[in-house]
Amino acid sequence: MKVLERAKKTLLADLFRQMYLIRVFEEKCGELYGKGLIRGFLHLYIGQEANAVGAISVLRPEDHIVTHYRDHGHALARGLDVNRCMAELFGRATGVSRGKGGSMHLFDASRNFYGGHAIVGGHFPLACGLALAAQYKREDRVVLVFFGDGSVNQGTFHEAMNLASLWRLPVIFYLENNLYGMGSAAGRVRAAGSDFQGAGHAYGMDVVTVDGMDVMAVREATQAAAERARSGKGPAFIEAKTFRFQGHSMADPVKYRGHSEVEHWRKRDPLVTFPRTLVENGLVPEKELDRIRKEVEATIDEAIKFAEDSPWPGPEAVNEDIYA
Amino acid sequence: MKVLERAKKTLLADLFRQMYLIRVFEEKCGELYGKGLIRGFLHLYIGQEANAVGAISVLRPEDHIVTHYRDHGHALARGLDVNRCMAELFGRATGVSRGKGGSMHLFDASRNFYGGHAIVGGHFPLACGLALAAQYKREDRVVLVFFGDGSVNQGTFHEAMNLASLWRLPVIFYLENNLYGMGSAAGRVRAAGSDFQGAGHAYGMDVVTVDGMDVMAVREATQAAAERARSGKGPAFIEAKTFRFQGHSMADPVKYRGHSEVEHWRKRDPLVTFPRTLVENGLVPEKELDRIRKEVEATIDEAIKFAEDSPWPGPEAVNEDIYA
Amino acid sequence: MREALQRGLREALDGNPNVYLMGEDIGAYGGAYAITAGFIDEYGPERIRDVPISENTFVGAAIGSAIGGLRPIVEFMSISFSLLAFDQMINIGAAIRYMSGGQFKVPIVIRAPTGSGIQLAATHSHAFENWLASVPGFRVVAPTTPYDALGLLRSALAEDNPVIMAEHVSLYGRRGEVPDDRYTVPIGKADVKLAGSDITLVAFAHGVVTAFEVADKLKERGIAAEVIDLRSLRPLDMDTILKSIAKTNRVALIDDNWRTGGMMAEVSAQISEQGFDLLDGPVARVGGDDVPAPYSRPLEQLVIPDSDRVIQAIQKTYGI
Amino acid sequence: MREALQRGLREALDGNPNVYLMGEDIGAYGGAYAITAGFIDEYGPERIRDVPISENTFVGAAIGSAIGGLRPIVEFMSISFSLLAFDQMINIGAAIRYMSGGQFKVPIVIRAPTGSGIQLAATHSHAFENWLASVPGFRVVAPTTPYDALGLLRSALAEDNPVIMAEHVSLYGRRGEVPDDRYTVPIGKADVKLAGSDITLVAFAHGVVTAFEVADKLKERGIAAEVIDLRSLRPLDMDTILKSIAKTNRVALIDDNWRTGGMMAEVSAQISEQGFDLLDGPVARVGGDDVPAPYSRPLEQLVIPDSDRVIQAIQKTYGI
Ligand SMILES: Cc1ncc(C[n+]2csc(CCOP(=O)(O)OP(=O)(O)O)c2C)c(N)n1
Ligand SMILES: Cc1ncc(C[n+]2csc(CCOP(=O)(O)OP(=O)(O)O)c2C)c(N)n1
Ligand SMILES: [Mg+2]
Ligand SMILES: [Mg+2]
Repeated sequence: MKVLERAKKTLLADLFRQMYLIRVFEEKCGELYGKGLIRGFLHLYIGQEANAVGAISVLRPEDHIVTHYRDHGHALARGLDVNRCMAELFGRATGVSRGKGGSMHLFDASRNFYGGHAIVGGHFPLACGLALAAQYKREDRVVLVFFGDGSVNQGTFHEAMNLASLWRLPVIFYLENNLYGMGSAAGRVRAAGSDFQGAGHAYGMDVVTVDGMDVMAVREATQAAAERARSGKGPAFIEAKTFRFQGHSMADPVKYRGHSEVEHWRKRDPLVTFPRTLVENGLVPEKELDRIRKEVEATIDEAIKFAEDSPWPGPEAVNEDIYA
Repeated sequence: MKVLERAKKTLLADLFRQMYLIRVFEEKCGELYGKGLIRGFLHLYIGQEANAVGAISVLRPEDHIVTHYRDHGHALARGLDVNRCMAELFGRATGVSRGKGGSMHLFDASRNFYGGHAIVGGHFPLACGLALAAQYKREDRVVLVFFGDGSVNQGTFHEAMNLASLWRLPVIFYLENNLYGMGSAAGRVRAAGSDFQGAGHAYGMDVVTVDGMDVMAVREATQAAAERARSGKGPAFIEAKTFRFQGHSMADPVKYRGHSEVEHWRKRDPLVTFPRTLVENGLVPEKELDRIRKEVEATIDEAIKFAEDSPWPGPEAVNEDIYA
Repeated sequence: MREALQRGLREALDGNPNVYLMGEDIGAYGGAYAITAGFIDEYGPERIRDVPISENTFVGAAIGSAIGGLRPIVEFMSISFSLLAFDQMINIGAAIRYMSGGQFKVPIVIRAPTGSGIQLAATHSHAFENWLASVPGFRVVAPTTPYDALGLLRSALAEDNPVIMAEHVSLYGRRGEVPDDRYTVPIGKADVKLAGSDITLVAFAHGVVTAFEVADKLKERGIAAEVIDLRSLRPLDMDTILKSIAKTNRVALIDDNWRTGGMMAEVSAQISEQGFDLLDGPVARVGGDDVPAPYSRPLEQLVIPDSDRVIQAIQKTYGI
Repeated sequence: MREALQRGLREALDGNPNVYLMGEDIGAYGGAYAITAGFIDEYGPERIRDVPISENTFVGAAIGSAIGGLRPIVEFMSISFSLLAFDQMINIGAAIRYMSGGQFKVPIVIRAPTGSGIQLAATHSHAFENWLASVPGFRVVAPTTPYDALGLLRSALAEDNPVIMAEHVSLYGRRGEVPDDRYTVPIGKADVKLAGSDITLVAFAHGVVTAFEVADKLKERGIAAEVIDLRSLRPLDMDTILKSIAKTNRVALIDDNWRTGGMMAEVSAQISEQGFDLLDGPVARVGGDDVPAPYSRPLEQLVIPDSDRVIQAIQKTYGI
């Protein structure tokens, strides 16, 4: 609560706006996938919004962001153009990746947003490399890398943690522990279980655990991590406890977990709890939230229209962008 | 001392014999490499003998052993035929691997000796797989896998530790921490430094540290680890502090470490300390040790002769052993 | 094809207690392409083993267990992820028998969904079975029909060597006759899927579907194409191909994957070595574009060669 | 060749502060093949970066740093270990520019000792540059002479794309003229290393050494061979090859690596596609045996094709 009261009201409203933008974006994506307008693999971020929004909100424009295939939330929180994100999912020429990447591969160099990577664990080295470049050039930037509980079992996690810590690279490792990697509960595929408190031990790194359903808590933890990374003390590791409300991807029948577990987490839906807190504490009036909701919904409708109206990439695009 | 006194004198003499066998074998290999009779990459085990001999001496014949390219010591301690080991290094048809593997790839299925692997970290999965087979078939076997401090930074280490611990596989992870991986001091390439005490933490595994220059201490630690693994409690992890007296391989000019460090460790040479203790405590008389020395030297001379007299593999061998 | 694979896997599990399945989310989730849906309830978690996301190690462990006497069947979620496991597959799976002078057997089947066409973009669409087919120690098969999938799987399970089975993602839903008996399809035998006398079309997996479209279109113009399905990429059955070319004197090779350095480069080279005099003109090789797979549907469709592209190549080469 | 590489690396380090070297034991140890011996004293540990044994991640981090604005030169100890890093190399290094619609550049040079001949057996002797040469997004070079090594390295460092430089281990000690000026050798141009009119020999790296032996032996019999060194495996310079064949009407391809699916399969396929009418007979392709590399010296020597084997193939194919 203290944190909340200290925050500017416009900031609070904006955090809500961003989370709601992601939520509606994702819900629409689900529908559009059903209609065949979005194809390939589609992974929705519904339930995890507080992580992307909270963590990215404390970064500076010059900081770098790297994430995995469940990337819409991170992209939108980073301020990537909503129209062009939607157009990318449609595979249109106006998409952020010119239609070549699709849902799993959103990129925007102008926002220092380095993707969108679909090989689990494959983006850890990239995060280290970007941080190395910043360190080498004595630039004051940090790299924020998002990853899932399942990716911790990949060898690159170990290798990258070691490298980042050894070289004191300015990386914030942000684990979105949503308790499942596809159908595998974290504790079924990880010897030390679903709690990642000890996952940094072998690299001399402490793990800070945070409530990933609480956008303000996420902000605080990320702020501290960024300060640590910026000050040359080396990487930081945050484990956020969160949950995806829907299946892993649109192909997932979600047979591996029970209704009650989902219900339990839905009670903590940041899109329910955060606006409620704002209203109950008189920080942002319901009317203002409603105005934001309408605005966001219009934005998304417009994005869909933009995407639909956008041209397909022409045949010449096939052979472009291979070599610089 | 207590351990020593409880041990049978024939056992003590035999431990000495084995260590001395490895020492002389390795010294001769160094010479033969200089003469071009052994080629490729050659990694000597000199200084580390107490590890192979101590650890393997407590195993049962049905247990499995997997190791890396610095494998002569493990092979000889496992009782592989000395003649055929030497012949392998010469590339002869009589070699344990028919001359196809060379120094880095010694194998003997009849002794459950599964190599000899030259990709650093590449043998961890194999160890897990052999253990899985034993567990699946409800066989009472354990797998002992030797590896170096450098290999701990490889992703497969992390992946295999997790898998072994998750599935409670009967594996003994035996780390020969000789403080260097080629020219890299362990602490220069590992964030947590040259002490591996915490390396098992993230997998729920304790690390037992042992003096790798003391064959009796190695025996005790490995015995305990084997009991743990056999009892279904899952893998065990031993870190042995040890040292290679010579370069990484025959190509190594050893410019990365000082003379004094080597001298410090040479004082703890198991081929000096162990026989001294045996004699001083009246456990094995010097005369008996001398007899063993002569016998071993004759064995090695014979092995060299055997190798030299052995035929080269015939051209038909090229296309054999590819498919079963 | 899905049902045929399921039948083969069930047979294997039922017939040999040392057979087990291993892969990411093949248990409760049922597998990325639902090949093992329901298996966990029938066979339990010890035989339908979910693994952590650790490709190099789980495949390596499966190989190790094969060396230790089990008969694993491993599933990759995508052959793209096999890149992470190339070390274990090639340096141990394919080489340990040789390096040890023949002391070990590696009876493992590695199944890998492969290929493009469902808009998964550059990291999930490429086919690497041609690379694996150049590795001595492996056998590599790539079925097109449910019949072949089951028959080849049975043969793979009778082998004491590592067999890679590349399963094209766009063929899982494909239907076809599968007899009730325990037939097998030998590894190393190509199949004449359509007889013809004017031109030989060589393809595998999804390329065979394209080849049939080509044959249909050629037929309209009175040209009888013979369609050969390689089925086995290693060993390659050049005899069947050469016999066909001896008859047709023309050949077109079709492959969805990157054209440069693709499977058909080897087939083309062997044809010109062994069948130079049989040919009326050069080998017409049609491959996918040499680009990372794009997501966008029209682009992806441009990259994968279709029947028109093959027909153009045939016209250009042979003037028919 | 070692000195030429050293000179190129020093130039790069001296000329651009964003150039740094990264690899296992390239610092205090001096590199597995002593290419960077002494560099650490000159340039310090920030620019001569030793890394932990973590191939996938250190190569991936180098790629990331290139995307982030540096110009890394990475050294593998052996191209065999690159198998561990294929994921990063292919799925990010070669693909990120395309996947992102052209937003990023990846200016990285990856140097990898390759090939057999020094008895390192199956896990350290194979050449995978042909696989990498089939990946769009990469450029792949393979120098034979010190002159080419330096010239190609300079060109690689002027590229904003990932360039793989495959360095054959048996060539490091090779000597040759290297002028003092800042010449470059363009990537994508083959080199006629010996002019001749009767037969074209196409090879790269150690195969060129064999080709010269072949040419010598043919000369004794009055046959003038033209030796073409590919130098660049991607892009391939077919023009130079075809121009030569137009003159000689005969061609033999020489490669040390596994014959099946090797680099020369592609060259052969392209020759028959583009030069079918130029040839008096089939392409004579000579490759290494399709076996995991054996340690034993006589076996290893049997596996690597020597000049006699090439001459036999030429005789068999062309009767000369
Ligand atoms: C190397 C690799 N292996 C497997 C996959 C298939 N796959 C995609 S996402 C996923 C689960 C990842 O789970 P987690 O890291 O927890 O992230 P989440 O999806 O929960 O956000 C798997 C197995 C992949 N894309 N890459
Ligand atoms: C994947 C891989 N990377 C690099 C090498 C080269 N190499 C061989 S041994 C070695 C050092 C390993 O050190 P350590 O694990 O400590 O074992 P030690 O040699 O000290 O016994 C290196 C880098 C290799 N063989 N495999
Ligand atoms: Mg997860
Ligand atoms: Mg060591």
